[in-house]
Amino acid sequence: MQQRFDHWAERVSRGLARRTSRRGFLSAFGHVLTGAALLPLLPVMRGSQALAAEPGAKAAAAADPNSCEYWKYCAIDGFLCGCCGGSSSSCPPGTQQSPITWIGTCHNPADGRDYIMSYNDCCGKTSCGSCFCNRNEGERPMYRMSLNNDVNWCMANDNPNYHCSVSVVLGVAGK
Amino acid sequence: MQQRFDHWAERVSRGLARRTSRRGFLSAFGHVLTGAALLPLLPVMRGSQALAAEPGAKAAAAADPNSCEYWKYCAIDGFLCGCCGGSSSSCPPGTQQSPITWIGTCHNPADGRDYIMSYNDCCGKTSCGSCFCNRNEGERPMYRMSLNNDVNWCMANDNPNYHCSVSVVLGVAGK
Amino acid sequence: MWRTTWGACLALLTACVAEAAAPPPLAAEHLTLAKLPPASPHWVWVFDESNNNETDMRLYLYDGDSHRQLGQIDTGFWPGVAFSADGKTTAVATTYFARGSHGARTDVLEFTDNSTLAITGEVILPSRHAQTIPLHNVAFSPDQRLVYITNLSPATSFSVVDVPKKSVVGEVDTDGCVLVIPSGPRRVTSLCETGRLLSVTLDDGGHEVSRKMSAPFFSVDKDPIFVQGALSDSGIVFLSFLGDVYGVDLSGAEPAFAPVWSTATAAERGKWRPGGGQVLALHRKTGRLYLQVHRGGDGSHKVTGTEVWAFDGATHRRFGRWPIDAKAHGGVQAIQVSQDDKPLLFLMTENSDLIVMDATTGRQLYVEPKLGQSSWYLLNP
Amino acid sequence: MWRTTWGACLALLTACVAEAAAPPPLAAEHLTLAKLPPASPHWVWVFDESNNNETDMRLYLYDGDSHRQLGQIDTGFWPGVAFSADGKTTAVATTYFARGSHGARTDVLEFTDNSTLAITGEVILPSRHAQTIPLHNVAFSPDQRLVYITNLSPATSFSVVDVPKKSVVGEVDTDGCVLVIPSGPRRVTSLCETGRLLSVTLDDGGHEVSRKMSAPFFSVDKDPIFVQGALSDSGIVFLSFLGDVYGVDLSGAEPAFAPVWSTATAAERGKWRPGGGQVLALHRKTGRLYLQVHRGGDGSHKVTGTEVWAFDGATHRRFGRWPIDAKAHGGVQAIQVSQDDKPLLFLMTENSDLIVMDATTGRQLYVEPKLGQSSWYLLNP
Repeated sequence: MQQRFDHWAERVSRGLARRTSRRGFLSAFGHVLTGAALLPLLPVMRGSQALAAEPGAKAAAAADPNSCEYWKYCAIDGFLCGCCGGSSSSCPPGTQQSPITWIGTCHNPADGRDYIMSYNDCCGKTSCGSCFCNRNEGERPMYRMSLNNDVNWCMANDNPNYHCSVSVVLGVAGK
Repeated sequence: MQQRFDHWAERVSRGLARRTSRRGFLSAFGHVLTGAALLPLLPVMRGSQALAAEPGAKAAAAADPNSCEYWKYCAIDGFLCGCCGGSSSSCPPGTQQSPITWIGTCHNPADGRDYIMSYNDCCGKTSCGSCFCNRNEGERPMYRMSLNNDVNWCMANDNPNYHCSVSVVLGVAGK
Repeated sequence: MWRTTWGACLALLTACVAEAAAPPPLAAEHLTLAKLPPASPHWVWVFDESNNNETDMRLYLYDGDSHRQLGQIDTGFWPGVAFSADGKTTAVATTYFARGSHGARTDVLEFTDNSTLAITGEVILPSRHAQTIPLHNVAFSPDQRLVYITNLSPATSFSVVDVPKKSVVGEVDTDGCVLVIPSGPRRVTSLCETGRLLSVTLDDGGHEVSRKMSAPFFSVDKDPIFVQGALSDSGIVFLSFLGDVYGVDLSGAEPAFAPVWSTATAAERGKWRPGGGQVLALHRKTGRLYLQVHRGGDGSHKVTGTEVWAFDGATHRRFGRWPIDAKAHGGVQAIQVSQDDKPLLFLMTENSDLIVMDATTGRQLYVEPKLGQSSWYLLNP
Repeated sequence: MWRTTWGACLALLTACVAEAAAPPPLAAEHLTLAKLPPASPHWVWVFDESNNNETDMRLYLYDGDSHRQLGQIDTGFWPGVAFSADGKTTAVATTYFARGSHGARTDVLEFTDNSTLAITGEVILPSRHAQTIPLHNVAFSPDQRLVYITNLSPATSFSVVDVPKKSVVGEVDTDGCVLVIPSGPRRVTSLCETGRLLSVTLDDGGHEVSRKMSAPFFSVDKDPIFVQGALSDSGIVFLSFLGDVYGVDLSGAEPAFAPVWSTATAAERGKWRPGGGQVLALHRKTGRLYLQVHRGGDGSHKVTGTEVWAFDGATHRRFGRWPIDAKAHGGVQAIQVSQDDKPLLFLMTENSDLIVMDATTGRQLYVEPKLGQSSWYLLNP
């Protein structure tokens, strides 16, 4: 997990370094990227825990990657890439992954754990238009940029057009 | 009427002359523009006459310029400009009129006459999106260009983007 | 008797029909370009984010009295929008692609004459304008000479456009803070991750002269405020996730923070919450405040409203609690109020139905169904 | 006994739950780019004309077996679309504006690699490509070296693009005739207002060598044919407003016209009519013909279908008459059939519901609801 997170942070950093001053970069991303030690500061959802307590249909939806109720999508805002030719963690053919993301913490009812998620956008084609999904557990307004899903996270791509969104497990929260 | 039709034909011709060869222009518009004597060759609708025979709601709709059943719209295909800031014969603010058009013949139940209509598009802004209306009385496929409503009649405008459509009375048919 | 009358009627009808067939044919029409009527305070600009076709967002101009769509301004991909103080000009900062959805990116500030809805000019911008909701990301200076445009790359700054010169004259780093709220002739205030306000003063050339950071005025962790504030005559009013009202006076040398008050009673707090995309509207002259609320918990801050609450500006008394037919129209996503003495309240629902209400009584006056694809913001000069 | 068993079950369940809580946490995921599976004859390209947002039209690639959307090609404003004979390349001729909905017009032919859905190149076109329905307005030559693009200004012509050279090498005046139907290695056939076919032969450089006009083969006044024909192995099959079938063999020196036959019985003729946007599909190997029909009169040629009729290619016998639930899905706007030995029939409805049927039996296999905004055409290599 640590390795994966560092890899992600590194990739984000590399992507950003080409485009912005170090100062702007750090202020935009705040403490999130300064180290895994700060991860527990990320919000932990309540909504998804409530969901986990309910049986039956909701539990099934929470396990279906093409359902908006899928546990990994607790703060997603956009078209689910799984309905657009990708999956919950892959971009559709012919699009480009966003190097920068917003992040959140989602509760996985299957193992009872909270996970840190990276919500990447897939970029370079126009809006997919299928499976629109907007959930906001732990989402925060634009002044907390790294927790905000209202901005176009394709913004720094060569082609910043927005196509769809994925939700990638980075690791367990608070470990 | 004759004067008005000549004026229209002249305007169309002027618009076209800037953009195309005389030969292409004549072949595209065929006999329609060669003289008012040929006007009776234009199709006369049956559908609208059937409509005129029915009382009540349909008659009211046939008299309402923001209804798709308005008598003047018998071969229109697009957004009614009356729902977009214009009217049945005026383009919305900030758009440009198409100098070229498709034409048709519509029956006016209020006076029992058939009229030659010019279906102009209003151009230069993106699709209005309100009051979509598609009627095809006397409409013909693309190889009969001047009677076809499937092509973008903003095609020859400086900005050929399509916004909405109007239906302009040119005069009585067959007189 | 009946027979006679009926006979007479029939004769008359026949005569009438014969008469009706007699009038001369309709005159030929002339295709014209419609002119806008004079501007009305009951106009509202409906922002359609064209959710499934995001390169084709637009503003519809709608008249709350005649219930007519008066025209349209095209606004590209995730624009910021501002009106000049005199209401005569709309400025749109947006992104275009050389090949529709792809190809070279061009960011541009476009000016539209609100009396003709024709574009009157443009200024090419640095390709990093903020692509997000269209509120408080572009603003005119009060004298309309400068326009500020929020940048996000994701580094934060704002560009300064000199309107008469039609060029970008400066760019100011906002150190992670966002929004451009005009707070003086040449001052711009932004909202920061720390819960503070950053105010930057410029010279006439658009270059930074000084900056000042305020004290924190809300808790970003415990009860964050929405970025969608309502501009007041002296500053801005923010609303928190739990429904607390934060009035900020920006007219002095430093921001002055009014005492915080709650729109929810103790029993309602945390159970009824504001939510949606554009969460509050302010009638500036009276200070009346309007917001849409729903029953929901943490994480529901974008859930649309099932009721509108209306508050007196001075007493903070709730004078209206107006349920909305969310089943028929979808919940309330955006709220706006006209600024005249007989104000209209505009509600835009999740389904893009525009509800027009009397802002004083809450009486529903009209519903314009399906005005656009996903018309989720309502703008007013 | 029951008690004992239940107690054992409970104990077991508890054990299972304890077990379930024990597994190691999920591994971190890697964000990847999905790859397309190998091409399948059961793929169909769904053209969305994005009726309310016409600058943002697109093609969705859909798999009729897995019922998944596999990807998307963006196609701008009123494109023409063609596939190379080997199915590996999609060519899109379209119009873009420098400012999204306005600004300078650029017409361009874009090539997409159908195995990656990435654009591999473009050729700037004369700014007069035909902005109309996306059928028969762009075509590859059989050897894939040339692409023909219908122009309409409204003068009619077609541009010739040399694919290896990535440039426009010629433009041929078609004298009022429209469509580009490849009818030989270097021959293009167009449909004329007089009810004739114009065939133009080119040299390898894309320049006209000769042209020939056929005899009239249908009555443009009495019973016009739809422009939406179905390509056959030797030519094209057209359908008339009244449902007559006009088979045209384009493989010889001159077009050969098969005897006209009717899809309607004498009793049905004029009462049941084909209609919609894309009115017929042909299974080339068997010659089976499919069309959607509705009850309607003159002027109803764009009314969507409530039934699908299926005909044997040799006997012209109607072997299927399949009602569609037009109330649930809207009427049928477009029809397409896969070209393999177990063909699927695809129907696109007015509401953009995609209905997948067994083309042999008419059995409905699947309905994909609301696939796009106004997905009114179905394309196949």
